[in-house]
Amino acid sequence: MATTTTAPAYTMPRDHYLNSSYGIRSWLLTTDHKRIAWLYLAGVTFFFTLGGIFAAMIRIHLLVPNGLLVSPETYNKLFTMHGVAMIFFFLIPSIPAVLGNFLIPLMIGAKDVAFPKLNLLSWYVYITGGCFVLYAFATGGLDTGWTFYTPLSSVYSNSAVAPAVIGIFINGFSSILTGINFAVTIHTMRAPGMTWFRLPLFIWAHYATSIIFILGTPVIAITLLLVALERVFHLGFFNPALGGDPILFQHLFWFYSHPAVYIMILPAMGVISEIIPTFARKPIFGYTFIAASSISIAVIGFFVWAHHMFLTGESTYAALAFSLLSYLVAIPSAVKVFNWTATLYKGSISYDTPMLYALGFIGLFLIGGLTGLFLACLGLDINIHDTYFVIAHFHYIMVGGAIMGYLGGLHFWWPKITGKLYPEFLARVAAITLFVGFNLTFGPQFLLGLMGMPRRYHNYPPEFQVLNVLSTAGASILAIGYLLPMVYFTWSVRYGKVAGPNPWPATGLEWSTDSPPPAENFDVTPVVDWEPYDYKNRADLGLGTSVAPLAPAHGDD
Amino acid sequence: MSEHAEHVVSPKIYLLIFAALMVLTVTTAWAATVDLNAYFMGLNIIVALVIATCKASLVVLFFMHAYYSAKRTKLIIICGVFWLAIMLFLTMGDYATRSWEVH
Amino acid sequence: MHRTGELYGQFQTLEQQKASATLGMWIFLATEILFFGGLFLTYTINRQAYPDVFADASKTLSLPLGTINTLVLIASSLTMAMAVWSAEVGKKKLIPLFLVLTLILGSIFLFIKGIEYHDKYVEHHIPGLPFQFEPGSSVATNAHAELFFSLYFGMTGLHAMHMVVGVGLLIWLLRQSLKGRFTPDYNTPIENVGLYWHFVDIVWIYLYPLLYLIDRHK
Amino acid sequence: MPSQLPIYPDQASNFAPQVDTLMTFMILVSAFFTVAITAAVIFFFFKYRRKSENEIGVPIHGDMRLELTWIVIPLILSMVMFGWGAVVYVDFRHPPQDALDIYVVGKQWMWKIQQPNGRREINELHVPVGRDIKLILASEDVIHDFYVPAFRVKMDVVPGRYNTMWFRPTEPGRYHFFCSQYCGTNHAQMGGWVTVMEPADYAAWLSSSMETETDPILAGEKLFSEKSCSMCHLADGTGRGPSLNGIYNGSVRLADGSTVRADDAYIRESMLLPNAKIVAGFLPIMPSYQGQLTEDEILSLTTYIRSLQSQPVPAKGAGVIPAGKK
Repeated sequence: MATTTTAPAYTMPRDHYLNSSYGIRSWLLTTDHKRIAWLYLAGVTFFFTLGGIFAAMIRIHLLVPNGLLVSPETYNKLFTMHGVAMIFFFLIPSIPAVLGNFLIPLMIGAKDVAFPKLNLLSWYVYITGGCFVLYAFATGGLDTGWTFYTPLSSVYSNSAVAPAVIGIFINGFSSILTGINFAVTIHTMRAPGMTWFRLPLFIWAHYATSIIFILGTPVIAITLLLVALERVFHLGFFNPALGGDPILFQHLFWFYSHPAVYIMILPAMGVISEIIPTFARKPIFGYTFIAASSISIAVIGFFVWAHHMFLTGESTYAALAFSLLSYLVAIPSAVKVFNWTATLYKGSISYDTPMLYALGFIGLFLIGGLTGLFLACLGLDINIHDTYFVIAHFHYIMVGGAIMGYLGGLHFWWPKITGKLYPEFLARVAAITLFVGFNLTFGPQFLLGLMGMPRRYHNYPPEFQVLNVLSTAGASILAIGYLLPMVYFTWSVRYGKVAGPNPWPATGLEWSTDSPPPAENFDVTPVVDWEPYDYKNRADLGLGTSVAPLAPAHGDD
Repeated sequence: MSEHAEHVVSPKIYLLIFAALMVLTVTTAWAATVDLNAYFMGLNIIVALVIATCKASLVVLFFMHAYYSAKRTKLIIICGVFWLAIMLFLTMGDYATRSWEVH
Repeated sequence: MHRTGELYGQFQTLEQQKASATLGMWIFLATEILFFGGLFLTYTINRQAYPDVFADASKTLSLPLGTINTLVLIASSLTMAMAVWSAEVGKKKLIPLFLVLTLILGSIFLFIKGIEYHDKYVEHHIPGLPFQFEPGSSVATNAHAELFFSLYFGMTGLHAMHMVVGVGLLIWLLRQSLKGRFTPDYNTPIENVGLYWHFVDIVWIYLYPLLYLIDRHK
Repeated sequence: MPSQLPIYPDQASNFAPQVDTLMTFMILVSAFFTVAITAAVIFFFFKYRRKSENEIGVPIHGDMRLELTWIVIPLILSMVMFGWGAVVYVDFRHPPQDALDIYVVGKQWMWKIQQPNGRREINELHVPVGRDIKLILASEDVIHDFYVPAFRVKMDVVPGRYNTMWFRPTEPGRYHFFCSQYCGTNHAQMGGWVTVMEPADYAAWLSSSMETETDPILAGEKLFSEKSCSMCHLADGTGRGPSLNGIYNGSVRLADGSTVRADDAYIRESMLLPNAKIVAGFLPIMPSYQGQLTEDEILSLTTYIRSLQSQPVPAKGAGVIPAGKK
């Protein structure tokens, strides 16, 4: 692989945000968005590891039809806690709160987010919510499923539901505050010349994500609060025995929790939209379409929630409407995939690790997205709803999509965040391992679903065993794929080669400052006079001078 | 930014709005004691909500200065209300159309 | 955003700082709409299911107290708006006066709310405690009435909590204004607390007819 | 353990071929796009690999015609998917009128099933081949879901209401059914077998000796007096409530002038929320039995009321609109 042969020897900048002050207080009381990103990185890595351990136990348990490891109660707790840890405390904050926090001010040329103290407060709120949930896990666990369907959660479950839902309620405010902060920052903090249509697509994606944070999260917060009240005071909002309506709970729950899927995938799409033009060294194909598709996903995403409820007994008319609307939200996602693919055309493509993740993302997201069409299809949903098909589908979106995006982004910006390079060969190995392991784990689950294996089963009829064993085998490969980056990232902080300000090189503003950036981000306020992802007119990148472009800059051949 | 110079609303307008709000409050309390449902089923609640919306609009537009605010502010208000409407009406749509089913 | 009108490090200009604070407040209020929205939806679906019991239960609320509270809260919105106006035109002495008036009206509202809650307690209309809607009412009617009161306490309770937060903010503003911190150039805190206070007022404007005024004619 | 991995399980209902054909269509469309895009990505990946350190790509910014193409074509395809799926679903949600009604009550963690003649079974469902079967689903506690993979159909079983589903078995045999909505600790054990029988075998099985359980008609009759229903709903129509003779599945005129069919859902609602639909000529005086009847008891009462279907309808004070009257 013939990249990076004669990199000039860089030295670390003298002053940067990591050495601007020392001591635990300087981290826990920091208002620097870059350090807060590290705090979040610690938090989400913890919950990812926790959720990963639960997942590993689930897969080992399912090796044999009668279950290998644990009792039914424990199994139910494992998948519930896996879901809660992964969704509310890893996936939702992962890209926005880590990469978004670090990058949004840098990308738009600001010194910080609009409300730095609020930003720190968000982290503490997140940790507080996390503590409640960990308390629930430790004292009695949680066995309601991450969906908290009533009246199971509000009446029948014997586990620690109340602290868990209160933890998620609290955590919601972290999302809300982050959303407000990002939206305001993107509106008011842009550097001179950074017009809306010069914004990196990562910013557009986060703007769209903020819309969901702001307008969706409050609903789940109040809903879970009602569940807690119902459970503690024996009220009847969602309990049919007291006149309440369990389907109303599902409406309220999915009003947020379906758009929440877009909270997970939109930022990942933003990451991919940065990586692909950088490693193809050309402007992204159809910038406005990708930007607009982010916004339309965020908006249309709010009109589709009841496709989770086709078989609850909602009215046929509602089911028809929600199915139709669900198909509409697929279009902007398709537009993105086509545009990314088209961007590769006549590019100058390198095989660096972030690019491997990006291409892996396209493949996995494609499968995840297309199988979403199966589930939105009313006639198929009556068969595959609540089977392993659903499990496979959303893991393709959330693990194949969101986590590939998250890891791709971490690899892409790691040199900016730490100033160091990770070992490239190892990183490529990890990327490929992840891709293979992922497909082995979740590919068989599609077949399990088609064969009729329902989800959340701690044991199963013997005809499902072969595929379950295959899936568990894949999971062990997947686990190696996750452990590798944890190891070499940690190693690289200390021993990695110094990266220099712009190792790839990339065109974004964040690459025009030092790596790691100074505490104030930029020594002088940057003025933007170039279009996004423009390699041709960027003499400062030192590219393309010796090699003439292959063809005139025109669009349609 | 489209944030233009601040518009100071005079106390006279405030007093006027306040008076209107008082009148509307008394009106809605009185309207509830009249059987409007006799004319049209559900008219009572419709009248109550229309009056409430008038009052809320007055507060938003004048007390909260939305009338004089930047487009961006108006957009946020519209979004908030619109999203609430999505939630209310799509959910109520499910409930309302259940009785249309032919079994 | 506190102490003085100084420029914070992350901003380039005071205008940018003010625009950010205002925008942030409005977006926060948008989240609040959806926050209360979940309760309004729960209310709507349940009222649709049990219209008669909801009407009967609503009639046990005190119409005079509810109406007086509505008027009190609207009056407090007026005084709040006047406090903002005083800051905008630089009448430094008037700011604390109007803030105190707002504070008093807000406290009256909470006091009356407390009386109402106490009445409900006496009548055994508090869900979760031993609940009896009317002597001899059937199990189902009791349950549906309890639903109404769960929503009543949920909605007015959440609203009252917002009021309490508002009162706290007013006290803080009052201290700042007594120190003469607010000028025509720097009054974002008053303005933003004002926005919050008016929003809480609007929530009540809807709660009042939905909870107190169900079919009063019957 | 079977040696082969079938993608589809047995097809044993009218819906199975429909669902599978639709599934095959979806798989083909998806496979086409997956292969096409993956091939394009891999091809570009190698064709346009970076040739020299300083090389940059050709700055192509976009193309309106292409964008419109890949908006419009997926839109058309997805509308086809929607329409096709909708046809199957609407059919599934509307059981045929003359279907065989079987009651299914889910409770943590078992299924109680009652055949049309009152015969009861647990975690077993016997049905005749070739006949439309309508399941009336109720839950005693949490949400369950009745799922028969070989029939390709499922429906949630939601407490506090009846849901219905239907199918027409096409192949005799024994097939798994599962609970597919997570319902607590032993969710995975909450399954059983559907036995599809030849109609003659089914009829013979149905009339074979009842299991030890009490006859639901008798149980319903007992409840009918225990819960004081019989105090008002006098058979001769002279009570404070309408006579229930012949009311089951008959038309009922309501106080507001409309008519409804007294199906299971209506009878259930009349017990739980009696004031929702008042029979014309009667006062809204019946107390609600919500929270005082289990699904099992509601079912027994319904079965009893159903057994009154053939009883003589009094001329006055009947719930049902007597035959011949409009």
